Amino acid sequence: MAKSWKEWEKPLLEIDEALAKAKEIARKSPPDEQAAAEERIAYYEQRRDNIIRVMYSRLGAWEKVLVARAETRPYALDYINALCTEFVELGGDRRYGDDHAIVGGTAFFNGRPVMVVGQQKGRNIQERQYRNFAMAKPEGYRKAIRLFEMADRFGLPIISLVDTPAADPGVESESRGISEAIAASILAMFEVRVPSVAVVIGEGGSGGAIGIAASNRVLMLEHSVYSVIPPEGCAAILWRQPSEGAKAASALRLTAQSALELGLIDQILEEPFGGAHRDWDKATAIVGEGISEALAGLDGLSAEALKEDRYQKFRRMGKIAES
Amino acid sequence: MAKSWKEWEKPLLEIDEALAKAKEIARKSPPDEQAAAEERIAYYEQRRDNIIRVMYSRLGAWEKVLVARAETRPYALDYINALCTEFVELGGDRRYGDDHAIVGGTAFFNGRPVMVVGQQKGRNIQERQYRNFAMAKPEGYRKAIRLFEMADRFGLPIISLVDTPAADPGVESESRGISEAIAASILAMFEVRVPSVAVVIGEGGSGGAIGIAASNRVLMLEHSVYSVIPPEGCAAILWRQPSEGAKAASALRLTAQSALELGLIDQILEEPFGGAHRDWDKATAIVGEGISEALAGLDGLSAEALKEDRYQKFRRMGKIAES
Amino acid sequence: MLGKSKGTGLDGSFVQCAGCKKTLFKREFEDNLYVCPQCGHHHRLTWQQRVALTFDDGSFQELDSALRSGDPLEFPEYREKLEAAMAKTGMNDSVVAGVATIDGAHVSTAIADFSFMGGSMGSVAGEKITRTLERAAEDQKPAIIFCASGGARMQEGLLSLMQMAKTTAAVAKCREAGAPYIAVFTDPTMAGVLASYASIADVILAEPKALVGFAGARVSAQAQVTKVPDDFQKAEFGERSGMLDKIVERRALKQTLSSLVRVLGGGVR
Amino acid sequence: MLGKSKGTGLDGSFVQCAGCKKTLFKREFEDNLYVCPQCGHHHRLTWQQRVALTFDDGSFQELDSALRSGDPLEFPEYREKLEAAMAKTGMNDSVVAGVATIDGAHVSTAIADFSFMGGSMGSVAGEKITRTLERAAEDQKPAIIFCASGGARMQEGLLSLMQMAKTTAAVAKCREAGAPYIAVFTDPTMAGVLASYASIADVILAEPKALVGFAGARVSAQAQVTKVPDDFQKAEFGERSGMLDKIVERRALKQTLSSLVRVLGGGVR
Ligand SMILES: [Zn+2]
Ligand SMILES: [Zn+2]
Repeated sequence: MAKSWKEWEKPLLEIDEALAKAKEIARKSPPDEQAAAEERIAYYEQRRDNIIRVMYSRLGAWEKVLVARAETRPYALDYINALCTEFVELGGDRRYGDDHAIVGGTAFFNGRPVMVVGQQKGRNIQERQYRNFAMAKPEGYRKAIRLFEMADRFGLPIISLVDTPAADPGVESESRGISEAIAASILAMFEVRVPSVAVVIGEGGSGGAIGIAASNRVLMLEHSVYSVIPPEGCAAILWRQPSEGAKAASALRLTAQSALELGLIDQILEEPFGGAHRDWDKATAIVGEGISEALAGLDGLSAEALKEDRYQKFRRMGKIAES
Repeated sequence: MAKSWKEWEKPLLEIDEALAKAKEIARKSPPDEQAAAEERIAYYEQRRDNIIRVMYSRLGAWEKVLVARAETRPYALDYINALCTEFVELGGDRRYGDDHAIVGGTAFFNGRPVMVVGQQKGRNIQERQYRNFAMAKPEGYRKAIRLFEMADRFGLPIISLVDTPAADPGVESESRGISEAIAASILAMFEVRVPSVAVVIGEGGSGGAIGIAASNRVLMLEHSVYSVIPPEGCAAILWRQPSEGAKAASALRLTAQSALELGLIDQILEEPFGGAHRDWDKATAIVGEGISEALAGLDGLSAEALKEDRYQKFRRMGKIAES
Repeated sequence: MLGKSKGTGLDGSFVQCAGCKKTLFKREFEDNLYVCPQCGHHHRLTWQQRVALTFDDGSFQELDSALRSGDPLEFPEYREKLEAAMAKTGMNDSVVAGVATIDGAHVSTAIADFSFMGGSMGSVAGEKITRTLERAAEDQKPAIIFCASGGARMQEGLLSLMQMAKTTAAVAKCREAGAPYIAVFTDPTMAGVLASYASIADVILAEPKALVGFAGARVSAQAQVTKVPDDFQKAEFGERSGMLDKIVERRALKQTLSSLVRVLGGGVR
Repeated sequence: MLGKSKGTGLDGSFVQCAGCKKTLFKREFEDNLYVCPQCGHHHRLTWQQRVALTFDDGSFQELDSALRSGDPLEFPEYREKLEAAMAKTGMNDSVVAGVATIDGAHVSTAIADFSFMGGSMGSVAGEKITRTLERAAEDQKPAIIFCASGGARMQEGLLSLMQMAKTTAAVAKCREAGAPYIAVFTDPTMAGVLASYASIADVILAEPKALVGFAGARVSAQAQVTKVPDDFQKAEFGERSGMLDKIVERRALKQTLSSLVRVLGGGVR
């Protein structure tokens, strides 16, 4: 079982490389060798597609974790930029600071005014630090609350893009009330009188995720994950071995497919062939369509109906036996 | 013109001392000298009352400032303890900290459940530091907001006791948004659907004061002051001399009497003979009665009527000419 | 949990304080509401002890007692752990819900008991908390919830996480209905419980030195090089950080709750 | 204010930047919206310049222009100062109010001009801000307020302080009516203005390096020994502290305001 994304993706990267080389050769080949070059390219492409088919047709829970965390996947701002026009990023919690792990602002989505909030990862070391690995601090959730309330005031649907390993667990976050901030953000999401849609685009990491995901509709990308605890953390507690993450991932049932079976999400958005990271254009379009449809399904509901829909949706969650 | 409270109060303190001595002598005198001793006491008491009458009948604006700041005056908690039962102090802004410059909590006032909020000065160096000289930081106003909102939720009348030189002007307060906190607190006071009464019991220091004083009824103790800027600060700006505080106090018209004339407060609560600081029992009783009457005057008003009353009250404030 | 009975000749008439480790007279310890007379350590209570110390005698009526977990994920060893916890505690899950009176005033209440799987919140605990808050909202009476939990229950996976949303939604219902909600943080109040219904109560009281925090102390310390205060993740730290209203000694808790219930429940809307 | 005209042979065709002190071509400076092309310093604008840069040509209609102060306290030298300010600026007080369109969308607006007694807020400024917000609430259209003020106007004493409450009450009216309110902090936005209607706008934009603070920098520094950051009380400090949404360069301000007006004004309630 692959421990890391790199290890797991290796066969695919190798074929990608071979394919790139074949294309380079084709570019440099004289006209009379073009046919052979093209053939070679076609061969590699077919092999690549076969590999993808094999790898992605039997993704275990742990592989889903790896894919969901892949650094090549589109992040929140990639979706926002692809799907929205006139995005005006709004910042600040009006209390303490501005948290770059959560981005948000107003925009037009399909020409309709909306409020977008998302957890934002970084692609390189500087960005990752700037974004704190998408682990939001209290001020991030308080910014989100402010935007949710603004959306409520002006009748803007709320779109949440969920992608965080967890909320920030540091001492400073604790001292400024990370727990209160998450709880208050969930509360605000239940109190708004506007439609809300959340999409788990990568990692749905426990309290950090639900803090912006208590929405009327919750969608998950096919290879995203959603979990009460990071599998490594679960393994550390249960078996005192963080390395047993794969075992824990499977026990936790953290895949989109399990979440749907358990009745905890509304829909799975199928990713492009080979995953969202292999085709951003398609991935963003798919997410856009998912949000569109979800919003359309909420159109015409009154403020009260939207609130009640949200309440009943989460009210039902849980599996209980009576003795 | 007296520069300080000590200097100004000196004649009175001297007679208080003489009176105390006379009483001590009387206590030790044999029976046959009692009559003479009593006479001496009566003499001093009369002299003291004359002095008080003279001093307090012609209090200028600056003397009002001195009296309002007197360290012997009852402070917010003194009023709360005298007027309320079952006071449960509530703390924390749920954001950053708990500010001891503002105290607040639930209690019964005349047997009626209420929310009380007040600025609290300290009587000695330790207390003054603990209370930050009643100069509230952002977390103080955010605690107040939380209590105002709680009062709103549960239908509790709000009693504010105003006594601050100013909001805390430090770098930390600035960085956590002291301006926002004050503004948001005023906003919250306009949004609540319950009756509210504010009493300026000492110093009503500019933004720091109005932050908890946007109430349906605003009362001032006879010798309290209410000002847009501390007179020393005004003098420093206008005449580059903080020592010209007396001149500025008079120009600023910061007395309760001026505030009433300008239509900015509802009522002046007459202080006991010689000021609130000379008779706490009477002072607290007078304030209690003032609050009682003010609340009674608001009884039966609907939530909307209370909000509108508050809006119209402050809406009218201002003196404008049309050209 | 409770100071352990110390096997002495006086058959259980002594206990050892979990705080200062001193040996105490059991009778004196109980009379002192399970607070060490030496060091003030507030020992954890069973839900029955909490009921006895808080509510009017005989007023507590348990509700929803039949709810039990169904091991929805077939999580390794979960069933065994549940059965062991049931056998040990006589409870069906970590939270007991019901109604009671306090100085005559009716309240809806829930009490978490740490001795059942660390007070963890799965579907059953979440459901009971939700019903407790819904009852308060419906009857417009105050809710009092005693928290004691390590957090969400891992073994029910995402179902447990969703209890955070569900219970928080129920708090929203309470707010809308104007029903006061008072939370009491007892040792420990952590993670998924703290980050949901616990932290957004109208009034939050805490017992002295109760552990109150989001992340395990180890995680927090790893995550940052910041100096960690001595009382980090203690109620005292939470109070200083503005996250709760008041630390109340156990002896004063009933009176404080009683005042709050009568004041917050006595307003005019 | 604006870069000063420099007396050269080219009769006023050069100005000096108030930031870097460099000499600039007046034409280039104006074309650059009074932002120094060398150092980026955003010079203060008169209200007329602000109107020209923000609203659709000819769409601004001034309202409430007849309001003027009556010197209610007979404050020393106030009348003289007012008259001097009127003569200098041609304004009746520090705020100009009206209605306008931005990319065709109707807004209620007020613009403070620092050149009139430091943009200070007395009864007249407070009244105009209040009416601006009331108009927005009544017509359910967005309000845009450009702030530029040293704070409350001392010379009207407690009346000025009460403008803080009055204007804040008007913000409450806007919120209730669902009318968006956008504030723009320009240099400087201070004290009684910052601590009332300015800080509680739905969206707050700021011009780069605008002074934004509660207390005079001297007071703040005296009050504490804390190290003062280099950009203390600058818009950048405010942004980092979470007190405003976005610092926007003047060249992008109209477009940003236009987007916000259309988004916030275009929701469905
Ligand atoms: Zn002990
Ligand atoms: Zn320059």
